[in-house]
Amino acid sequence: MSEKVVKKGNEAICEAAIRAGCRFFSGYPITPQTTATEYLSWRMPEAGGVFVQAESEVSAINMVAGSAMAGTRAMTATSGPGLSLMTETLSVMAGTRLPAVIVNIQRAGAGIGAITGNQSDFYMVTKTLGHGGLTGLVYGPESIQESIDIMYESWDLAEKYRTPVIIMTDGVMGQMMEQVEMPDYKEAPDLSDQPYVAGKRKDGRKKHLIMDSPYFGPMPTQNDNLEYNYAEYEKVYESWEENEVRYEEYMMEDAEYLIVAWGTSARVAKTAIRHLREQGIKVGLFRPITLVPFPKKQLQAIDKNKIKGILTVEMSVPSQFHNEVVHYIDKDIKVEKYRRGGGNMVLDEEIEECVKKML
Amino acid sequence: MAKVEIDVNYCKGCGLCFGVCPKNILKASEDVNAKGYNYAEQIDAEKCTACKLCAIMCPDAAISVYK
Amino acid sequence: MECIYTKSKALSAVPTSFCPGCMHGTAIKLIAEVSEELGIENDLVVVAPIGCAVFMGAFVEFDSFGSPHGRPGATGTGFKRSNPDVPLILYQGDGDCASIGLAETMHAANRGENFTVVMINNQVYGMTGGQAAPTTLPGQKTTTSPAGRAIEGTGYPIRLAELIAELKAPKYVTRQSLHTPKNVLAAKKAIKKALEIQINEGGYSFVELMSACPTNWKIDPKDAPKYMEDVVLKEFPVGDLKG
Amino acid sequence: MENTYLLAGFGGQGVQTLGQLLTYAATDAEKYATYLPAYGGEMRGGTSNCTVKISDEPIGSPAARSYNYVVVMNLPSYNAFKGKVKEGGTLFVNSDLITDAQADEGVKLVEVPLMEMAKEAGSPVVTNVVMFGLLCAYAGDIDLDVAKGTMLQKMAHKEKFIPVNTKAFELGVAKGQEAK
Repeated sequence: MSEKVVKKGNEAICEAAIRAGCRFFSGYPITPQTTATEYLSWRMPEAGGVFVQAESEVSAINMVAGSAMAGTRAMTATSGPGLSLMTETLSVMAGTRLPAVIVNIQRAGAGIGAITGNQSDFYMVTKTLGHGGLTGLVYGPESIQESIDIMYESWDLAEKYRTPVIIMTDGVMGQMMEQVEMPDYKEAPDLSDQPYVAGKRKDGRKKHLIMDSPYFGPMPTQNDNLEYNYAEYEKVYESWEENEVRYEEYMMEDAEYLIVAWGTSARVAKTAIRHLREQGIKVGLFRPITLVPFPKKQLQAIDKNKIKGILTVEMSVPSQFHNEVVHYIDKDIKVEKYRRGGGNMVLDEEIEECVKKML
Repeated sequence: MAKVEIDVNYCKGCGLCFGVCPKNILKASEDVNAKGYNYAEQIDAEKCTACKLCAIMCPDAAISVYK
Repeated sequence: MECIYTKSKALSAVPTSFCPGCMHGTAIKLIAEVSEELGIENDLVVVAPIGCAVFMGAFVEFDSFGSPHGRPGATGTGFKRSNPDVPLILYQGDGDCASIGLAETMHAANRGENFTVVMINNQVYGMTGGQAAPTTLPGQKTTTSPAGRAIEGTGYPIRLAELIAELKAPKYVTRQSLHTPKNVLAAKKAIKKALEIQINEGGYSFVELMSACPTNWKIDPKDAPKYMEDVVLKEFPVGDLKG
Repeated sequence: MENTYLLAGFGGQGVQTLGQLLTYAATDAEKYATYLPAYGGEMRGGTSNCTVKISDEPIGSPAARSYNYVVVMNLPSYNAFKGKVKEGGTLFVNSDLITDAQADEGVKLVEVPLMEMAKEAGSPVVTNVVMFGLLCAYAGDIDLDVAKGTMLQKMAHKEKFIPVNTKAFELGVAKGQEAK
């Protein structure tokens, strides 16, 4: 680990990608993502990789897929409207089981919406990647440092499970600056023998027929094989629930009230919790770090004899994360929500007020 | 001496080879192959000059030419 | 007797699933033959996107990968930039290349990506059952232009090769046809030239191949070549456009 | 101890640079700091503002409802943000552009002839360096020697800029100490 430096969120997560061995980036400028594309336009070639400014997000994600099929650690970054355009290929990548990393620097609302930070792509990314019901690993870091750390290991996970990885930051985290420590450089592995990689064929290797729909297998028909192979995919997803769930419990040991939040909302909630604790109110935070797999068991285990009330905090109107959380919470625990939309941030003072109302 | 060999399993009986044969010695068979196509067959084999035009035209790579 | 012509070893040991008289088979056969002649049959990679082109991977011995409909210009760019030494063919239909993927096609051409596009132009959407394509001829009946393609409202057939030839970056742009043995040989020469450019000096090449879709044209395969000669090639003249 | 700053002005007054300078300097002074810019779709014109937090502890929220220190460098910013000062906090106004400024009850008003001071330092563009020195001296979050070092490292890549920036910083420090 090197010394602390001050970095803008978008630049920091891109630098972490370079250090993780990413050597291909394609993107299309969109606020609040642009500083990521600008940064990698010079940083990627400097690191010996390829940068392409694509003609659209549609192209950008397809270039990433192409590079992944060349055995390269490839990524893109975008924001909501761009992610909408990418969903077709996210579906294809989930079907092909292609490892690649997509950063969604969320902005607010539907359509053009607003260009400031928000958490309103939660459903879109966690429910399924495009059409077809397949999924990928989805992370929701709360700080620039955590987004660096997650980015740094994202391809290791993507390659281990052969899956796209989505990292959900937002306009706040992308544009702000704070102190971070950058990890050392690491080498990407040689992926040329992987079944999803074409070209660089060694003597005697059989051809790779890389398809987004796994028609081949032990079954008599294509449909049966598709079903069979998707069931195999499902086992992989289920293994994530056992092995890859990540979350943080902050000041939860003696907590009587709980805030449940992710990403930027969670870090704001931490300030509120500190202030509330100073006033003698025992509040803690449960923070999902993985959005897929979602920490269902951990939420289900919240003890109704200990916790008097829960407040969910998110930057999305209508609520999304709240609805997901409520689903897993013991029905005897009262769950309230505080959320801001339209690109407005949640504020610690307002969280404090909401918690006090629950007392 | 020349001959063409038509792979009955590959031929779909499209007949694109018929019209390009300068000796007009390719035609559809009476029989059908496993897929139900009246595959192409050569008549008057002795007239074949191994010009390859039929094989070049064949979309299904069903024709081999010998000389 | 000596065998002077047979199936290329770069073709898989299964018959194609294309309809009788479909010239996808011809184009794939030519690509296989050229790969053998250039000694790249173990190196060549093909992109086989949505449309009947998607089947190609199953019928060749090359590595191949799929692409969402219209996106080979982008997937190919990502692949080739990361694997600059691997020869690459984007094997696309006209709906894929000239309609849904027009942006990807034009921008890849404009960047001068170092790969070869082979576009099969049969003037219809084949896989989905013969709907109108941007290449459909004026007055041509399809399942979505039952009264014949009307210029008013649907425009004129897009001559993609001409559009691409207008760009500065492409090194070689040509339109060939697969309707006679002579044209097939010329098409093969064009594919070979395009790959040689890609391998030797580097640069974008575009080979449009006029093909028949007898099933959706509702025409006897045997009659397709004459129709192509008399009608189709009037709208889409063959020949080199650039390079 | 955690201090919050809201810095606002028109584009070109360097408020984003000022916010970043505070963040860099706080880092050099081994404190925690966050900088959060407000951004719009337009590239030029309009007001520009950002939020800075400096703390002895890791920082949760990078934003706040109200701030210890609010700097408004033009009239639209004054109108938009004069009510954003915490009770007991301070409102700094650029008195060259904002006359008759008034602060809410419980808020201290510091009027700074920023443009005049910048000119005195030798360049009209160093208003943000003046303000940087002023805030460092006034708030006491950052050791002044450390702050000066950070400023020179970030702002004076060319030797000829060193005297102007140094003068601007020192004028700001003097004003900050006087206003305390």
